[in-house]
Amino acid sequence: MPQMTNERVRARLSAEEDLSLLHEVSVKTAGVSHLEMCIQCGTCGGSCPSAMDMEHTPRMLFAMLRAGMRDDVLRSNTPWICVSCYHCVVRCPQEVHIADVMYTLKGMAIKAKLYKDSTAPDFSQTFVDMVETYGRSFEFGLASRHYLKHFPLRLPGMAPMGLGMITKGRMSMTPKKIKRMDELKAILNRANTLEMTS
Amino acid sequence: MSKPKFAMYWSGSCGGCEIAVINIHEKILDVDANFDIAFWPVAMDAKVKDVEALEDGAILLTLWNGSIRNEENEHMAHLLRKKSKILVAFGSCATEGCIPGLANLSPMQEIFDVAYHTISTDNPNNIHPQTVTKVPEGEITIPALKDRVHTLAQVVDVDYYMPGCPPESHQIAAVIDLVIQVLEGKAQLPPKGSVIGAGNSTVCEECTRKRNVKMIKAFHRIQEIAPADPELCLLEQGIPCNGPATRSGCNARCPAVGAQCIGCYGPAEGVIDYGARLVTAFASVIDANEPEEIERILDGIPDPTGQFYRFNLADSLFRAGSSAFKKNGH
Amino acid sequence: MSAKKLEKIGVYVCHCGSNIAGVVDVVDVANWAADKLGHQGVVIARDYKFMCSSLGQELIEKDIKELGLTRVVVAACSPHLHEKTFRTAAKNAGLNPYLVEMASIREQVSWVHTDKVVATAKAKAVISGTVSRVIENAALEDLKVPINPNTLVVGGGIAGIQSALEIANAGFHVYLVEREPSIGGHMAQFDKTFPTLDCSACILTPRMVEAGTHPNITLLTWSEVMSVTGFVGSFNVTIKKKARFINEPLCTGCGICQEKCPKKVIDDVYEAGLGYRKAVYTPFAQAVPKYPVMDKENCTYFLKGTCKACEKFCPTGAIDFNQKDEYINIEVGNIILATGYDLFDARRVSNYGYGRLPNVFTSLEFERLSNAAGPTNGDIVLRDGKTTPKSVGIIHCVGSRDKNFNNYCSVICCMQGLKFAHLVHERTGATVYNFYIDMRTAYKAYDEFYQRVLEEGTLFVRGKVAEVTDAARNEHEKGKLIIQTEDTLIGKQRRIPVDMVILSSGLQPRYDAKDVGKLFGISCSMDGWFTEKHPKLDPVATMTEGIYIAGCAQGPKDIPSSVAQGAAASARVLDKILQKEVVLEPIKASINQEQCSGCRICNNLCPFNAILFHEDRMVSEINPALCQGCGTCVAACPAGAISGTGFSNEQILAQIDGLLMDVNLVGA
Amino acid sequence: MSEQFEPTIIGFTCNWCSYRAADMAGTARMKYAPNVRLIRLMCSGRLDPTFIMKALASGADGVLITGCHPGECHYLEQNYKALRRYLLLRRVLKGMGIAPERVKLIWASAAEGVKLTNEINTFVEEIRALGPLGWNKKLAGNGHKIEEPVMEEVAA
Amino acid sequence: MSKYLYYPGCSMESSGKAYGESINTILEPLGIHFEEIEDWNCCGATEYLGINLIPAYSLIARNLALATKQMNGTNTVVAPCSACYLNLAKADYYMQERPALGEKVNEALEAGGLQYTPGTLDVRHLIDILVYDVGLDAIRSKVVRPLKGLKVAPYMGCMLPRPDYKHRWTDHEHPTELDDVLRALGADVIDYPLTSECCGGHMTQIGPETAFELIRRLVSDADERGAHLMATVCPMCQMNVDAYQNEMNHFFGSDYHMPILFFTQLMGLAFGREPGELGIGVELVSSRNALANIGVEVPVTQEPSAPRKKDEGLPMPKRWTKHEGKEAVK
Repeated sequence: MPQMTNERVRARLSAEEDLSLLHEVSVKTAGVSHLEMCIQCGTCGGSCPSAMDMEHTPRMLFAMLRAGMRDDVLRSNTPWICVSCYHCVVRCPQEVHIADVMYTLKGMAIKAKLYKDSTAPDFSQTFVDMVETYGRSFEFGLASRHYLKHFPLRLPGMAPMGLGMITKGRMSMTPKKIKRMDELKAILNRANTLEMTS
Repeated sequence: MSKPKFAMYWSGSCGGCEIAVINIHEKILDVDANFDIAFWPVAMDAKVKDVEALEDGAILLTLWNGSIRNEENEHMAHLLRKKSKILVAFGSCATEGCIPGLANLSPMQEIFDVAYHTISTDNPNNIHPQTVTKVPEGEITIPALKDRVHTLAQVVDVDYYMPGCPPESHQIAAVIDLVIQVLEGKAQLPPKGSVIGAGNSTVCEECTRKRNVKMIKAFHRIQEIAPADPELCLLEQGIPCNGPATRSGCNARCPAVGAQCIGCYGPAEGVIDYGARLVTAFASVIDANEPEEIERILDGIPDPTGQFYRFNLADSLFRAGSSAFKKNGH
Repeated sequence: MSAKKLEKIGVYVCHCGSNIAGVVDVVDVANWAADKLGHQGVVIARDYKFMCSSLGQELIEKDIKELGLTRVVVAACSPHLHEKTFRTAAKNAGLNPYLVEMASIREQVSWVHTDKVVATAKAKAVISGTVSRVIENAALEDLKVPINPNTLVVGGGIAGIQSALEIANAGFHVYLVEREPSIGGHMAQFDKTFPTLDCSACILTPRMVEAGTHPNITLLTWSEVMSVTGFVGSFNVTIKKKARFINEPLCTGCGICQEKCPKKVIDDVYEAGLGYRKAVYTPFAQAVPKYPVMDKENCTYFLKGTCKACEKFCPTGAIDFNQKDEYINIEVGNIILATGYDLFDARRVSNYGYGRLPNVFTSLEFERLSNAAGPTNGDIVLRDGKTTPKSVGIIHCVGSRDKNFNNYCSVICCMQGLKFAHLVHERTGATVYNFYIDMRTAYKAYDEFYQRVLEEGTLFVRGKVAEVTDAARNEHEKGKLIIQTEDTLIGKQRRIPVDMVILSSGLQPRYDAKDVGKLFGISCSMDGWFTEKHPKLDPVATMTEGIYIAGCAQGPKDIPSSVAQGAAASARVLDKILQKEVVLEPIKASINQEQCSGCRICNNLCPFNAILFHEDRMVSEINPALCQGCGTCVAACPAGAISGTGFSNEQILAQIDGLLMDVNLVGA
Repeated sequence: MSEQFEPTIIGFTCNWCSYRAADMAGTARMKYAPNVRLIRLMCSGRLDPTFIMKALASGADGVLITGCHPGECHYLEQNYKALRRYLLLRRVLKGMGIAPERVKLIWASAAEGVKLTNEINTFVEEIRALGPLGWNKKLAGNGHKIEEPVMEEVAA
Repeated sequence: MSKYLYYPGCSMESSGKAYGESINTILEPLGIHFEEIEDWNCCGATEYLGINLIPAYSLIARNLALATKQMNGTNTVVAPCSACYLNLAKADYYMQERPALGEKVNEALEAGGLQYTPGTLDVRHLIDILVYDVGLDAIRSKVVRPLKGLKVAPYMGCMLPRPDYKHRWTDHEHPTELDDVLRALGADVIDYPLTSECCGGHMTQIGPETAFELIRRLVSDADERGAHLMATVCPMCQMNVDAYQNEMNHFFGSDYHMPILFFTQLMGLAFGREPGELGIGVELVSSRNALANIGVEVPVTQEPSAPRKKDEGLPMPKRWTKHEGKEAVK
């Protein structure tokens, strides 16, 4: 018998639309999102190089935002599949900052813990941790940690590559660290308390 | 029969006007020949009480030079008005407030401080003048300053206005001739309230510089342009020349020698606010439509208020800057 | 201000039913005016249910006659509604209409405020202002200007041809100026016209011939307007007749010169770059006039000094290499601008690959391709000139509805796309796709055509195409043009391989529209289309009296609308011609020659070139017929030498005083 | 007068855009602050700085100037002249010690009744915040000639 | 010597080492001096932005703030990595477009005693200054070993030409800057429609299937069009196309061998440097055969194999015997 998730139950009981969603996303987005200007032409979905792996095209996502389908939007894999190639951004006839909206949705999804596959969020988080400890990204640590957690099976296949990177001196096994880590930490701490609301 | 009486009085002003009158050379003799000089402190000794003693309207012609800066000026203005048939606001100070009028941009206190307590003043005992001072002999008083500088017409009824800082000597001579001709019944006085001793167009009319349609991309102070084109209209070279809005009559003296007109002859006929004319004229020929660009061009005029109201502030619609009113009311 | 004798003023306060009376205490206002504005000269103040009714008007007329009113103030609605009404009434009663002013106490008071006390007070202030103002009003006479019955039509496209014919048939003379060698415009390039699919040439050519032979039409092709001076009724226009290097009277239009000319040139005007012409050429067979033109830039003789093949073979010796440009001066009373549009340059949308991928065509190219008289005699083939496409994709909104390019809808593209689909289907049987954002098939018989094309099996994909590429991702894409788009109705990205892509390029203003606008003293919208006087109620007139617009110069539109506008514009012109003279509102500026110092501040402030400078007297003067009465120069004159009727300094300053009367009360 | 300061504002409108916008606001029964009293000009280009100074000197607390949007002037480009004069005038006012914010220029097309009413309401609040200017009172009795007709006060 | 502030970016020290090395060889001949931003930190790549806005932009802005301290004579910051370039440029742009963001970021920066006014710096990519500051002629003039006969697919990647806040590039879709540089080096540049397509970015890490498809497209099309190798301007692109090509082949059962080098490596070659100095050879998909076309000998680097410490057998577990159990009982 098919599993009935709580949200789906809730959805049936209350069909209320969350009209504040579009605005919320727009406000949380860097720059001026122009989200409300979308004319649903599909230029974004058509331009997207990774659309084939997306559950929703960006255009659909925007329509869902308008309809206030918060959970469905934040659960969609679309933002995580976005490769930020900005094709949609420059082609959008309404100048919607699509790529940045995707970043916003990722952030919201993480906070709401609504993404299905934790691979991407974790990678981002791992990356952020690295940066917050060293001030620089540390590919080896990143890759190893990440792969161990998410693609243990890929590791053998990856080994020659990783090894190649190392032997060819393209991946150092010791992280670089910036001098004034304290300064950076201070900035990031303050920043975290200032998260965008308006 | 006795000659008609002539008077000239010097109130708040620099005295240049008096010099200008002397500057008419032998013409001054005609004055003496045709008039009995009743009261002219600069030229000859006289007492106010003598004037008070005169019958009302006893003086035919009074040339009033200077602004109304203090109570005494005002008092004398009323007195001479009463005693004179024809009262002429003579020179820029009397007609429009002139340089003294610029004091209207500052609060009283500041005026005093600058006058008595700045480096330019040698005031070892730090004396600060009081209207009333007690001395062993009793109280002595000096006239109190009015809250702001007024023009003559703002305190008494004026018959004629003669602009200029100072009025050009040839214009003074002409006016004197006119009055004498009137005395001899050879001419008519112009209608009351008219401006005499000046043209009724603006300086540009007398200016010989070449003129084209104007499109100003930048304003410069004259020293920044070296040398300015001697043939071409100064304004077209971006030099803020007040000529276009300033009454003619001076033969465009300043532009003729390469300096921009600063507007001492005041507004042209029928103009209500001199500065407004310049604001609108200069702004209209700025060659830009983008606010930022326009502002950039306007930055070329560092002190617009001073530029546009150097002589006319006391007679402008605002009469003064707000700080002049700090004392009275709000 | 000055102590002149009091005017006799009548103040009339309208109730407008309850529209005003409901909020403003009209009775109180009237009494107050009679009482408190007496010192201003108000001798009578009345309130009445409907001032604009005939009874209300009679009331005013009666007072004017009996009380000898010299000024009238009507406190009612907006002057834009009834100023004319009351001024006419005053005129009937023998009072100069311009001595009547209205105080808008409905639009500006009763309708927008609720507090009765406040509203009543404001009404009083407004009336007080109007009374002070009307005292300063001057009696004005309307300006009457005779109309020259000749008309200039600029642009020989279908809109221009239509206008010219309408006026010419009504018996008045028309100068029809066209900068290309032949009239006909874009329509002459088309094969079929939607939605009826009748052959463009078949319906256009007769009109062209009629225009070319009409006794009342002077056709000036290969010509351009250089300067326009004057004003409605009497414009003076200079036209440059570019040298054709053909002696027209001698030329029979036999075409031998073109035949013999050895120089082939890509024709990027008429053939949209898809075909060739000679250096001496008539753009197309049915060209009107029949005379060819020589293209100096490409003619071997002009380039190298030798050849003259045309001259050798011309049977009538009509070739004249020494011909010079000619300047013609004409006098006209009205002008119609029908200068048309340019096609959006599809290369700007580089993701559609036009200019890089050979088999991407523009709509205009396709028109030529499908045209029986075109380079391929109507065979729809790929750029190789032989292969017939098996699949064709038609992309809508190219450069339109796109903030990166033109942010407006080009109107014709949807129907054009359908037309193309039909033609391709009919001539090649190829599979046709239409890619659209929204199908816009408004107007008569348009949607039916959409139905028909659906029926023919054209496939419609709703989605703005993202890109056209030749980068194949798999075997069946190889060697094709792949149209990548989101099919927004299934929410999936699709890659559709086709042989040919047609871009429905949008319409845009002529590259020189802004200059032309300046030349004729009319304005352009942000996008660059000529702006009409009123978007709904006056669509073919402009802000400049005597200048009208028609066709795509005013905005994107299809053939029927262009023709309709052409006719409409000529109707407006005929109406002017038949009036024999125009009445101009006497709201004008004038310069006091005594006071003017010739500083020339005002000289370039007038967009209508109404201000002229007399070098001799060193003063400026205003041509009243050219002056539109904006008052900018009045406000600018540093010497206060310029005054403006209807809105004089005295009137406005007085109005300010009046409006602030209450504020200026002692103790207020 | 109520406790709250009620500013008096003179508004100069363009016959073709903002005056019609005001008409439209009326026809649509939009409500807005009653503090603004409009004067119709043929074009914002007609606006002589003298008018603004006159209004302020004669007791207005603020002046609102409205014209057609840039590029949409009925007379092609005169609103740009208004803009230039406005920008220079503000500088002069500043020099006089008068808050330049007391004069405001806005663009409003004939279709923008809503915009106009909003702008009016905002401006009224801005002026209310600045407080009274009362230049007429400053000058009163100091020889400045303002007509003072004998009449009772009407609430503004 | 024209000076620029330099932001290398993290990969320059690891995966993109060859890029850094080759850049160093071309600076001097082209008269460029790079001054590295002192104590710069990671730009956050595309990861940071997806978590928290303000921290993400603060992280980027720290670099901008630091850079402003060093701008004597220049305000141009050069980044060789497209992702870094975009992030820096983007922060600068959005802090302007959205003042609210600018203020918050600066508030955060203050915590580190830093501050940045958007618009102060001009953020540009390496190839931008090579094409538009140095100029193609200057580059051409330094070529001693033209790359004649080397068929190169110019791969600009996506984050360089887009979103292009300051309209620096010839085109968003088919930018030609890289083509021009390569042509200046004498290479045969093929028409490569995918030049601005994406390499998969971080998807190699989080969604390999997606990434592999993107890499396949790039590689197969380049191969299809007969390219010997691809040239890139971005470490991320190089990493993905190079390091993951095998895995991609494995995934699709394909057998592509499409080397990808940094354009600066090719410049180095053309300028006469030796492969060794340019980090040629450290790519995983060897460019040996490709470069053979222009007679360049690439030093053999040993194929990756597990390094072993000592050459001896590996320890075996003790053989199992019955007694063990008994002993255990004891």
